Amino acid sequence: MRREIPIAICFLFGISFILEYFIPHEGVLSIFETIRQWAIIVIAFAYVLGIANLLRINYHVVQRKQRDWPYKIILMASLFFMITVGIVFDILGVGLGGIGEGTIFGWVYYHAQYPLQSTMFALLAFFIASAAFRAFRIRTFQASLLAVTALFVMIGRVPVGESLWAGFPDFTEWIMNVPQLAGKRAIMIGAALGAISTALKVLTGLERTYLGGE
Amino acid sequence: MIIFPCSKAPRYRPFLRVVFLLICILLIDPSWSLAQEDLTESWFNPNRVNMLVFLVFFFGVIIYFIRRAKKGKSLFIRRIAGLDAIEEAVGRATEMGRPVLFVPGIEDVNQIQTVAAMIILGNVAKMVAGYDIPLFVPICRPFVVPVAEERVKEGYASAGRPDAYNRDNVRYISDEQFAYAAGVQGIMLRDKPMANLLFGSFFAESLMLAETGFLTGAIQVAGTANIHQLPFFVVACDYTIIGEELFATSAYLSKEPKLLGSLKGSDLAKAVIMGILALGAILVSFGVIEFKNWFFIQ
Amino acid sequence: MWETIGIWFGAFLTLCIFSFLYKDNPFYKLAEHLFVGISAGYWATLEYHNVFRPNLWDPLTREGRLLLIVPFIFGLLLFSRFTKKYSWLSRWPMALIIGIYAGITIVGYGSGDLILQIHANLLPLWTDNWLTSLNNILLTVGVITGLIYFFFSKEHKGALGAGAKVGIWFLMISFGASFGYTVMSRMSLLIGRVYFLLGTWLHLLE
Amino acid sequence: MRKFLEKLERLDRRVIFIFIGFSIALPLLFPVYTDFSVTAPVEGFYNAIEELPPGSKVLVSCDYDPGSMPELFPMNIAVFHHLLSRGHKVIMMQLWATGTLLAERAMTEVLEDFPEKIYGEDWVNLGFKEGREVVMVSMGTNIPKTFPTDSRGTKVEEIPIMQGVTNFDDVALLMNVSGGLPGTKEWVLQVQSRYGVKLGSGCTAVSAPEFYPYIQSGQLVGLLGGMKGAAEYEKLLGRPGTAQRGMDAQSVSHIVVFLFIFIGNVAYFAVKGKKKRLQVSR
Repeated sequence: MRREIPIAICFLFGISFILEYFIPHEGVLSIFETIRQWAIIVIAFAYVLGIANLLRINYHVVQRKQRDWPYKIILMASLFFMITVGIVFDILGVGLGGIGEGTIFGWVYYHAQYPLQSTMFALLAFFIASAAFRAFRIRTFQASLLAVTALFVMIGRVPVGESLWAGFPDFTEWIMNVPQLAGKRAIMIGAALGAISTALKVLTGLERTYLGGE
Repeated sequence: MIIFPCSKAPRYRPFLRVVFLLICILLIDPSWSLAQEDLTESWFNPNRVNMLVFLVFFFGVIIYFIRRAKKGKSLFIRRIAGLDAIEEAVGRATEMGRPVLFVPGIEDVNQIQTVAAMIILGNVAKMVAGYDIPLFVPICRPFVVPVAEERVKEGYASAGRPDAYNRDNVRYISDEQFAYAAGVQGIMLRDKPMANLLFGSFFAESLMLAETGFLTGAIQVAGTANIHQLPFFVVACDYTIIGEELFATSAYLSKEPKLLGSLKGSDLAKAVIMGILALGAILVSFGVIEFKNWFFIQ
Repeated sequence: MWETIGIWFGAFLTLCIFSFLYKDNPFYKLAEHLFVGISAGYWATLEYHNVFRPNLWDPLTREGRLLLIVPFIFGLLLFSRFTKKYSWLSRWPMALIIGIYAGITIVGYGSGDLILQIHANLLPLWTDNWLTSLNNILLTVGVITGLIYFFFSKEHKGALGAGAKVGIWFLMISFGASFGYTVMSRMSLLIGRVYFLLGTWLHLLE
Repeated sequence: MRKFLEKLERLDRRVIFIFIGFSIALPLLFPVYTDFSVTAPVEGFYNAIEELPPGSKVLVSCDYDPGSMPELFPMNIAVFHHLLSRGHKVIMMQLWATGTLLAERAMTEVLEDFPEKIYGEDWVNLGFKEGREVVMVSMGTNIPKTFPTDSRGTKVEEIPIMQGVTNFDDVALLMNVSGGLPGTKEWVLQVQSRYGVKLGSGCTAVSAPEFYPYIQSGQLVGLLGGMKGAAEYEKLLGRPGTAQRGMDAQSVSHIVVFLFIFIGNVAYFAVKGKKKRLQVSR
């Protein structure tokens, strides 16, 4: 019982999205439309669950005074701060509450979240350069194919490549449009088959790891 | 029975109840009414018959192969060359008496790549068990820890050395991507493992790990289905298992019907697709385009 | 005034993150945790304003669309996993989400990544233009041999082995292109940050 | 020499970091503005907008966040500018929660050039919606039900621009600014191949190679790949922005990485003898 119902739910909702593709009947479509509206709501709750989980894990760390616990307090405080200025202030009608430009929420986004996140990703520029210098080794024929393509693309896609050789952009586009594309398409077809077979096993209940242990 | 996994009639009851409930609810909702204008009466979209044919065929072969595998019929899968690479790397570590490091990616335990990594981990544990060298398994997601522990324990036991299992070697490092990468890099630099095996779902940390491993002179074998990370593994590792090969490896090792069946099903589909591509290209070259047009979806 | 304070604050946080390049340190940790907290809070707030209110609460309470109670309950059931006794109930909404994504995957990948890709790859092998012919031959050979590499039911020997070998060449070229583009992407991200530090913060760029 | 090369191989990564920092900062400080040409996928993107009759409704889904902003924000601005300057109507939406304010800011910047454009008539922001692909397919049957209100809380039925917009048949073009998942791939699979909408994509350079098959198959009308794609688009529009400004730094940093790979390999093969590597053939 505890296993069958979830499997039935999984099957029903999943199959509805497949049937919807084949059946253009308006009446049927409006049933599916309702299901989609539901899905959006449940999925939104799933994200809230993720945030609740984050809080729970960090609360435990603080409670047990595990490694880096003071930082976890900062994490939770900033989370609550955003919710307070974004939701609570909005409900209470406090000035500068709510979301959007010109609110406290917006200010924190532009001047904290935005620099933080974009800098986190900018770190990767340094790491990729270091890896290029210290670990990019052309040891086999296959690696040399990879390397030569990478170098052509890297130089051919930037303005300096074009000033070295006027045909560079066209040549790079050819690499991208022919040999590169063939490789990507083979991977794409293989991956699509894999994804569909996994999804099929989930729908039919052959694959139930998502149910977890009893 | 094929579609629905409950075998005895009473077991259908909860399912039917849910269906009944859904229908009832749909009928009372005010936003939903049958009296909508512009009723498209058709019950099937004929433009999509190619999709239907494909799905029916593909579902059929997968179910067929899974059932065959369940019945114990042997399904041939070629040995993936990557397994030899793993064996050789572990062998080298045992010769030198240096540790083996296994990194199972940074995704959670319910992700298919992590599952494949766990199967390979069990196999590696079996190889390592006979020699007194440590097998380090640093982990990014808490829920992966018990599964990894179980796998390593099983591997040691099946090699007849349950005593060699050391619980401290399977450790949780951090949920944060870069903090995890830094932790694994620490192990690489401190404990100097001779074989680094990186299997699972990797993201931006892949190149950090592969680079550090390269510098410590370890033999590295990697495998991931995250295509965007493969270039970094190919250049910095000694051998790379590419994309689907990861799943084929886990199916080969585990012999589990579910995995074997869908792999064989996909293989058959691939063979058909290759045939279509070759035949279609020739037909189109001769000016016959009806065949090609059949693969268009409107 | 607040704008200026904001820019200085942003610059401070930027430098905190960059300090990781020297080594892991408390400033980096502070910034990292701040980032996780703020983005989770941001996310939660948006779910409230953009989904919970317009798609659930307002239609339910103001328009009387009672049917929406169903997804509401399903959503709440997710939280049952925080209890020991009722955690099994959270499988229902999980099953719903997973089922939907499975259905969507089957249709989307089947049409967009399989059938339409096959359709696009059925190309004439000889045409009036030699370059087009060459390209079409390369595309056909590349995709077929690439698929051979991912074919596991036969040993890669003889013709199949040769095919797989050619296939891996195409795959490697494809990885090379990805490598080049990834370098491009990462450098752009750094350009963005340096632009902020030198331009917006220090006013060194005209 | 050998010793030097060995040392080079063991170079502290922080030295490499400094090199990269300078290779970006110096060209930004002293730009030379190297010229470049426009590639076919960018032209396709540009033409798709040009060919529309004025007053067409275009849906722009801005699915990115600050993590890929340097590449995508200039594109976002350019797309809005292009659409408004051609007299089209912009319906914007987001599938990434943490990027909502960026899309809004892009529009604010563009509106400085078009003070006459009115919210609700010339453009509207439907805001963020959770559910990734589900939102996409849901819009396929009913946009007003998926987005009952805009980002400001106004009911969609009361917004002039949204009159007569029920599903994808009612928009002339779909433009996606894509930072990852969900993004262009999902739009192609769930919307383009299902409803046959014309779709253009501006994406990060990381994902651009993956989308080339979609251009060849006609599933995408055009593609802006990374900051270079954005710069080419800015050039076509004749409106230089931050992407074009960054191109010199992009050139120099690529040359530096090229040299790194070259020197690294020279050093490696010069001192290779002592390292024994794995020998497994595929």
